[in-house]
Amino acid sequence: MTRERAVTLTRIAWIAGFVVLLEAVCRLHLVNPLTLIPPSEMATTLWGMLASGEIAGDIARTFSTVAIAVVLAVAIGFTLGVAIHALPRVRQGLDPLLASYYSIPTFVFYPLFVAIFGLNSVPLIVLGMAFGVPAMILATLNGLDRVPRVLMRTARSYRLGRLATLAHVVMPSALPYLLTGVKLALAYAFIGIIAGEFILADAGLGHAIAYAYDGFENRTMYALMLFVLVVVTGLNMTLHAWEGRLMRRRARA
Amino acid sequence: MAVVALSADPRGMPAQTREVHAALRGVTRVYGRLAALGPLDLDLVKGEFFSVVGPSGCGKSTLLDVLSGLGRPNAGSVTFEGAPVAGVPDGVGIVFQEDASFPWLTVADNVAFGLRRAGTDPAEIARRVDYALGFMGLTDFAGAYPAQLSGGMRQRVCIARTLVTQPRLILLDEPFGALDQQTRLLMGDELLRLWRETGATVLLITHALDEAAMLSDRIGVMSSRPGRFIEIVETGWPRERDSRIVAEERFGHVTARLWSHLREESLKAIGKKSVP
Amino acid sequence: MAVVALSADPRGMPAQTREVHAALRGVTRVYGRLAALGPLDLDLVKGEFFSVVGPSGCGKSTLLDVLSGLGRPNAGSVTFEGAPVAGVPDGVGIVFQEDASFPWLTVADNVAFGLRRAGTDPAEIARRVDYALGFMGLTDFAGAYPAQLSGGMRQRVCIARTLVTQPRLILLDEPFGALDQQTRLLMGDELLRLWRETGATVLLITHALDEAAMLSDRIGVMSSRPGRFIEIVETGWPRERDSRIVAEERFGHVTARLWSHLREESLKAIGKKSVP
Amino acid sequence: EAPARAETITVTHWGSAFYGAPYAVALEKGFFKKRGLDITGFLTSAGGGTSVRNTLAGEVPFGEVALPAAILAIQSGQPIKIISGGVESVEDILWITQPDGKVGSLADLKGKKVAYTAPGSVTNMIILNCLQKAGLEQKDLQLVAAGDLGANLSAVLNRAVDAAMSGEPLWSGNQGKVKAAFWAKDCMNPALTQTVGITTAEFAKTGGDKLRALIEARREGVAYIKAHPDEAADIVAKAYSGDPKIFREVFKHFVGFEYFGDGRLHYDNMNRMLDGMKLVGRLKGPVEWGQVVDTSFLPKDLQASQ
Amino acid sequence: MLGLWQGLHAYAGEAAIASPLAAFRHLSGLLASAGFWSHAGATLTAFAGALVISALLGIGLGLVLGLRRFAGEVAEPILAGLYSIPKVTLYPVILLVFGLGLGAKVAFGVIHGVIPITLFTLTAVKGINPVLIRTARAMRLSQAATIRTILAPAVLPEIVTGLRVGFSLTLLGVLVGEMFASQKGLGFLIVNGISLHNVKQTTAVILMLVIVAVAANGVLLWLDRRFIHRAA
Ligand SMILES: Nc1ncnc2c1ncn2[C@@H]1O[C@H](COP(=O)(O)OP(=O)(O)OP(=O)(O)O)[C@@H](O)[C@H]1O
Ligand SMILES: Nc1ncnc2c1ncn2[C@@H]1O[C@H](COP(=O)(O)OP(=O)(O)OP(=O)(O)O)[C@@H](O)[C@H]1O
Ligand SMILES: [Mg+2]
Ligand SMILES: [Mg+2]
Repeated sequence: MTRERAVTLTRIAWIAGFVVLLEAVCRLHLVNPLTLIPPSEMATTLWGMLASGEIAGDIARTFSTVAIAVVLAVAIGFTLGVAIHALPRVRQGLDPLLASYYSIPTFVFYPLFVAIFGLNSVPLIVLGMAFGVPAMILATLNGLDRVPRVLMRTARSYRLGRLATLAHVVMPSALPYLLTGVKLALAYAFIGIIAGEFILADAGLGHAIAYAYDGFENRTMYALMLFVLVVVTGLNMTLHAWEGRLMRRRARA
Repeated sequence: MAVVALSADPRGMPAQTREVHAALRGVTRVYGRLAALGPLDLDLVKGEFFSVVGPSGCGKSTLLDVLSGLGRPNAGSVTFEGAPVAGVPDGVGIVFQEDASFPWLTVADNVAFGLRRAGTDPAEIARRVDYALGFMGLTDFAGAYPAQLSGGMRQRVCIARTLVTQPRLILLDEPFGALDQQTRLLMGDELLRLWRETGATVLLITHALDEAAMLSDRIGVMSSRPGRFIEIVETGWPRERDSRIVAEERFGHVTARLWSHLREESLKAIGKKSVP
Repeated sequence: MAVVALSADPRGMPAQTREVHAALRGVTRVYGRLAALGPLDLDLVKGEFFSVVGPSGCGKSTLLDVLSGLGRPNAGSVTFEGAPVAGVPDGVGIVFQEDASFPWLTVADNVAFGLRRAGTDPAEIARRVDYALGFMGLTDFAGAYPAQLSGGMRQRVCIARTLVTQPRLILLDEPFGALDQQTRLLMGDELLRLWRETGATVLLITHALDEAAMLSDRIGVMSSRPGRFIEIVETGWPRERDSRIVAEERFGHVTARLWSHLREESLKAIGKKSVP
Repeated sequence: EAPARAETITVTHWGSAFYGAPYAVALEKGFFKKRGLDITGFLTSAGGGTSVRNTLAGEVPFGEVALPAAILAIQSGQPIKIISGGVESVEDILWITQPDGKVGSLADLKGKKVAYTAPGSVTNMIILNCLQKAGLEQKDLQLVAAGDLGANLSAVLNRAVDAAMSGEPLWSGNQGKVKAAFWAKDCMNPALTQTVGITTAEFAKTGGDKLRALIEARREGVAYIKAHPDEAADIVAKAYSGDPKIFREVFKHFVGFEYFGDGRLHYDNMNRMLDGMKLVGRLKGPVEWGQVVDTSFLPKDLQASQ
Repeated sequence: MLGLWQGLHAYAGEAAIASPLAAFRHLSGLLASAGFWSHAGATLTAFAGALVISALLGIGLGLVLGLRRFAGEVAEPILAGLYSIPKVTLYPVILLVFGLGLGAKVAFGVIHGVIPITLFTLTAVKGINPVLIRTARAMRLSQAATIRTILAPAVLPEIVTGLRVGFSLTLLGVLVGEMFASQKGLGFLIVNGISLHNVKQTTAVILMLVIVAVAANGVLLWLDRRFIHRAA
């Protein structure tokens, strides 16, 4: 426990140190204030923007898109993962594809998505799912692979049916791995959707950043970047902590 | 149920006339081109404590698979309480060699698992789980997760989980494999107590000759693969017994007898002709 | 090197006058606030086969740690061939309880590892490795990777890897833990043969009483944590012996004696007062 | 003059729009080289702000960038100056629809779904002008930002919208697949300064000769396009990996409406852009041209611009 | 796969995605043109640099953080957090630090690729079987020898896995970098294809990238299976 606290405190100290360093570098004009502004200024600008509600619409837009993309990515990825797991041959063929998938800049398919889904927020959602689905598939496969054989045999020794086995043995056993998939799907949804908004959209946080960037409104831009950073890291840390707790509960001594 | 009268014969029936609880007849099991088991006959007598020893890879777990209905024989028949076995029959409980506790459930929830799945009345579940935890010395750990327990305690959780369903035939595949010999002997004492109290039939697979010698009414010694019974040793222990028996002379005789049978078979199994 | 004349005393010296090869004096080891070992004295006589038995968690591995120089005692002194131990001394070989084979090397390369590191002449390496593989029944697997072997075979690889360096003191921490009892007894035969041929001093940690009884000149029985020697049992076996000894009556006496010492200690260790 | 080392300048939308055509011609015809410039390539990007930033970070801080981006950068305090004019017309911009599309003219816009590139962009300004002209309010129709020209075209081809913005060379290359709905010039005076040459205040002090040479080389390129539109089209087609046939078509139009300015600053055209920026809400404050521009690098005959 | 693609083409039309045949044909045309190879070369240069830097930095950092458990525990969630940042938003900062051109492209590749490689290495070192380290001590190996003969081969499988993911993400990063600011490179060809609505060009370039990425992954997977003997 004390060690855990020491780790957390050190981590906070490092982050704080970095922020202070950044602040100092900016305040001492070691970098051009037109390119980088001090963190404190980012924070106050952000506070002002949040208080005035001027970015509430963008926040709502991005978060709802992300939420839909994550839910869909997790559901689709899990279903596909379960299906692929049942078909080892398909899986062998897909193995190198799944791993190289990440090198494809998916947003180049935007015109394709528009053609298929129309000019609305669906292409953006698809963009958000593009990396999340394979991540979830891989996580599901990983989780299913690691359901100990003896637990499956235990299920049979209790005469459980297929669904009962899935619900009471397979799912709980694979949960920590599934959670890793959810975490990745969330991160990728943010990455994909904000990148998509950055390049293509007319609303949302990504667009707001791009708009500020294009208009040389550095304070706004950095404030928004800070906001995204804090939110994404916060969500990520929360899931990380939850995952850690699950894993620790299960780690064999 | 079949009642047969036989002297100790290749099917492994005891000398007196007793009720047959489960039976294998001409059972073989083949994995691809590998003959893993049999042909083999066995009659388990109702209420007896039967152990199986044999060299590694000789087909002991395969025997348990077939007997429990987890696997099917390639030839021969398996019956439990007179009915042919297909799938794990009601009344059969299995404890596996590997740790099979569910890491996401507390000890109490683990033990209650089978009863909940079967839709037993909650009050009845609580009663039985309490009893099983007490019996296995786990009461203080009811709320703990398996990861917080030692390997031996987790194995006790699995045993308790099987016992609460009150199986009439208990199959144990090297349940104490993770324990050191001394703890294993002590756990054997618990198992004996349980066997006496429930009157269940027990089939125990083990690689520890002293464990088999101390616990069993009869011990089936298997040949190297494909496994068959070379001999069935009767110990003649009283129903009331415990690990203190290892200090006795006749205990030494039983283990020596088992070892003399197994030495050659084990040498075959590890791929050596004989120790110079 | 110290030569002492003592009857069997708390330091565990044999009745006759012999050369002390390694010695612990007043050794204790503490982990945080947990007293794991000692205070404890031990004299290992040159060329003897000494086994340590004791309940789980009593500090056996800690003893090996301290004796080998992998860990330092919190108090007391450790000497090997008359010199104080700091770090693993030259001439000491260790086999761990866990599988420590290198999965990225073939069996032959695993066995040759220590010699290559020491810069031994390649022809000499080839000769010694060949011999060690043959000795351990691994010749047919020289080109295989550990992943292709069973747990027991991997453990044999580790033993061979330690042996080829021709240590004068061999420390083994439950090296046969992964094996079933029968294979373990057979591996014990190999170990005895090796011990006879090399004249090395052997310290074997084991949880199997019959293994200790069969292999050793002397057996140290440890108390539950913090571990000390309750008694040192002398077997009086001839130097020429093998696993067939288990069929003999005096073997039963030795195990019974060990068990009577350990039953209470083991009960303490698993947290029960006594079996009802 | 001593030959300079190999250098890169910034030209916005190189390869996808024609702001770069005079530079491509100047490079091919050796107009840079003969002024001692060893220009080897053109750094490009698709965004206004990105182009300005690229210019600031480039080895030779000269760029032909979108005028609004230049103004926004200056207003936020970036140390840059506008030193020359660039493309002076939006006559090539139009809205397209499917061959059987329901938008035949401005009047048909009501209730339709209409695409443009991005909020705050030139096309945003134009479409708002068009709405004013048609007497419509924003709520009378659905305006969507679809991204760049390619995305606009595919939105029409895929029937995701009723009309979308287009321009060269997509318009000339896709005639038949789409038809014109209405043109920018139907809604407003198309004489509008789209791009300007910029440099940093620092380089303005030290790199005057180079800047003058760059502007002159571009001017010569523009003149060459006017004189030999077909050859120029071929050169640009090669540089852009485009279809020469289509490019010749395009260049014929461009010559027709004086697409490329010769470098002089047209304050009327620039002011119209300011009005547009105001219309889309992008202008932060009034602009004093005097503080923003530096005409000293223009050839003498162009310095007295309108 | 091809069937799916043809189906998409049939459904979405020429304006959205080229047919497989057209894409392959266009790709072979591209491969035959000299201009294409200068683009491919530009990407390759930046990618090679980025991959080498990502690998060295990632493996080095991963080793250090894995060996220093405390530092590793401090850093791991920070790295995971950084990994999940939408990195396009960092473009202005990258430009500030690295200037234009190759530097920025490489930097963009590195910020995409280095973290997964670090995390895989870190996890591998942290998860190394402690008895192997004890064996090294029992054999009196020096620290350098321990790292060279025990640690490195033990963590190799995970490092290869990390490199596979790092390979893909580094490539993505370089391409994204090229899309923002460049005159050359496959990323430029893609944006150019998009903005000129040259669907064939876009599809062909992406096709080539997919082929290269899948092939590279296949090779790494094969190496992995062929030469790395994991514990069963
Ligand atoms: N599913 C399987 N597919 C193929 N071969 C198998 C399978 N299960 C077991 N075998 C083989 O059948 C033989 C008997 O296996 P089994 O597990 O029954 O032996 P065992 O006596 O239980 O061994 P141990 O004492 O090591 O547990 C072994 O050679 C084993 O490798
Ligand atoms: N590195 C360590 N840090 C803290 N406690 C330790 C450490 N190593 C061992 N212990 C504790 O010291 C005690 C003795 O451990 P040790 O491993 O020596 O026992 P052992 O007799 O070898 O047990 P086993 O028979 O289970 O191998 C145990 O309670 C153990 O939990
Ligand atoms: Mg088995
Ligand atoms: Mg130990």
